[in-house]
Amino acid sequence: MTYSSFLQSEFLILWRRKQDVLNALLFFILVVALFPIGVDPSPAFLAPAAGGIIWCAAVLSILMAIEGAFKEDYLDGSLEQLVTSGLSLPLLMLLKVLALWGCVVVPLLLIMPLLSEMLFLPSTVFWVLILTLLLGSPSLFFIGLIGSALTVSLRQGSMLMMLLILPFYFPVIIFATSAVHAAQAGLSYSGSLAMLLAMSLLSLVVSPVMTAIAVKASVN
Amino acid sequence: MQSSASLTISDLWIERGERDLCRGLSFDVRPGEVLRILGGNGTGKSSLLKAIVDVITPIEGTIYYLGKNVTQCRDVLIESTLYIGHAVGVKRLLSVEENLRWYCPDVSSDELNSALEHLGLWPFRDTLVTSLSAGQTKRVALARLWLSEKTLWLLDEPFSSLDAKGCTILENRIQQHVSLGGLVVLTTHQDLRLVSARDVVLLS
Amino acid sequence: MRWVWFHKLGSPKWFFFQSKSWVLPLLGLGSIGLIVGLVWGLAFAPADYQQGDTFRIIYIHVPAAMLAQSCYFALGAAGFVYLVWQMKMAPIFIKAIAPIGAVMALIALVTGAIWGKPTWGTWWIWDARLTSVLVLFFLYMGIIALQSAFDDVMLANKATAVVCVVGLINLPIIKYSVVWWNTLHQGATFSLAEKPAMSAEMWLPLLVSVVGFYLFIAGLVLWRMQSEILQREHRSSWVKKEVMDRGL
Amino acid sequence: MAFDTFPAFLIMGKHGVYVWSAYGFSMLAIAVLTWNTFAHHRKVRNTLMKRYRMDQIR
Repeated sequence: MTYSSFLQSEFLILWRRKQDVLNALLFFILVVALFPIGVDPSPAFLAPAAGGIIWCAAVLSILMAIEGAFKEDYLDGSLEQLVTSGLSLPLLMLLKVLALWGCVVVPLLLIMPLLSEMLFLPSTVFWVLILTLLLGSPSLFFIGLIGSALTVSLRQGSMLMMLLILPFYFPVIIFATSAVHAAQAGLSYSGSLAMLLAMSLLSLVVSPVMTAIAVKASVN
Repeated sequence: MQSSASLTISDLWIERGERDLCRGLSFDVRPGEVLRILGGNGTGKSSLLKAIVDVITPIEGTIYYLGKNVTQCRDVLIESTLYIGHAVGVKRLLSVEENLRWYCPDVSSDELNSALEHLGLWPFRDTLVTSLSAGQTKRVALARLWLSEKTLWLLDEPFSSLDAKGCTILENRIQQHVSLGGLVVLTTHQDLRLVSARDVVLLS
Repeated sequence: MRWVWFHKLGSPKWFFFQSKSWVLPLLGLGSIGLIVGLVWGLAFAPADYQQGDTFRIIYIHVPAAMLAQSCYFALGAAGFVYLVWQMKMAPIFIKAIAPIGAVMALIALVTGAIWGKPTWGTWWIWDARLTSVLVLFFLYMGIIALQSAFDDVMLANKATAVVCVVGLINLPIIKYSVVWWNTLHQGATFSLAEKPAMSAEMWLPLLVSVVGFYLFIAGLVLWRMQSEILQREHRSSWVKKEVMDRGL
Repeated sequence: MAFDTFPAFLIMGKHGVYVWSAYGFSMLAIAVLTWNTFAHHRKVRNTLMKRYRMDQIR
């Protein structure tokens, strides 16, 4: 096994499981649609809340996508093969996150124009929202993958994984939505974006190592 | 392949949950030798293999490979080891050929094709593993034995779900490997017909 | 030579017999401190000129909130020690302290809410302090749930240690983000426990009560660790001797 | 003493309900925690003792 063959097969499998990604997207749109239906469909409510609604829905659907990231590999024994491949496990985990991130976030960004129209998000703020997603979502994936690796050997692990991981998502949601809010109010939002980037970089350093430890513990 | 390779396990102690699986277990495998690990269910045969490749951390014990103590740093050992566990590590959503490319990306197509033909997988090379039978899936995993040039083979129940023909093919391959100076450690309940093996029995 | 204590600390047997005689004194001293501090605060400290007698909740709210945080730092440190040195005592410590931290966070939350009612007019307010304690409470619950989800002890140890370390790294970020979010949303609210220049009559009982809380909790942690050590080491001969000698 | 009479101490200028419920809850929580610690320790010792006795008989 080499790093490139690993990455290639990851992409191939994600491509063959495109239905899962599609489901996550549909779930995302449905959650967003809950707010106008459940709370208030008027632009007066939706426009200021749009950033928050989109982010909360995005976090939930990303969690759904991450939750099963290791399940198949664990059951068919390929996780064991990764551990005994002689390649660096943290690096493999990093590649896995990158592949997953690309396959989930790109479609998410593609339907963003539609959703921002549905929620009356001002077009000037749209690009700020896209930026927050680009800068903030890597850290969601990095942190989430730790939880996914930890609970992979449990039969009912998904609920536990969400309970475990969601608190760590609070800062990302806070900074992302506040950047959108600041942009809407015409204030400077670069500070929040910088924080998002910093969190993504920090989790980039910490998460592969922790995920590797979790994977090694799970396969035994 | 290193023809002078040797693996020595001394005083190994593995624990699983609350139970001791083996304590004070010692054995060695010399080049050209097949070691068969016997023992009833739950005596720790699989765990022993996993402990050698560092998937399980033993409580005590030393592992020597090529005469060097590799207990702390298994890199040398893992580099020349081919491990096929109970779950064989074949991805369901990849085709047979893609699975082998995933594991051994560097082999030429000729080698790949001849291995597939040898194992009777040639007609299925583009089929997704999901739609193969258990025995065929096992064959896909075992195809690695033809494609990679590792010295030490650790095989957990390699004969399970193989038919008689498959067993013969596999035994021949094992025989060929050890005659070139390779090491094989395997767990099985089955009698080996073509290969002469030394037995290590684990007691509960 | 300097690291001998560290290695000894890693030995459950050594720890068990060392800590055995500490439990009762710690619990005793702790409860004395608690009673003195609380009675002093309840009955003898002067009422606050702004909040009146409600402010007496501080003597229980602040120690609990402090402990909830300290326990989390201790968890993170123990997780780190376990991941790096595989020290056997670390997971035992984590197991013992996690529920205590959760209870402390719960006390801080409930007393904070009760304090909020007469002060702000509502039971709950998305105050930075309350929100971050709420997150802390969730983190504790997650760790406890994770720990009890595994049958395999080694796996449970590793998994909780990983979460503790990740949590420790994230805790400052969570706190900072919540404070920042809070000021963004509602401007500077009146915050609990941040009284400008408390008089000595007010903070002395607080000090006593904080010390009392810490001692008492330390005793509890040691006690819980003792049960955990006995359970985990039940196959060794010294545990058998210890249990059989004590009788039922 | 910050209060003149005992009823005043209990009522605390109409804040008594809050103060006493906060203290009550906290004390209850700590008591439960302590009891749980004690009970668990006793349970561990008892189970272990039973197990050792069983082993001796066998």
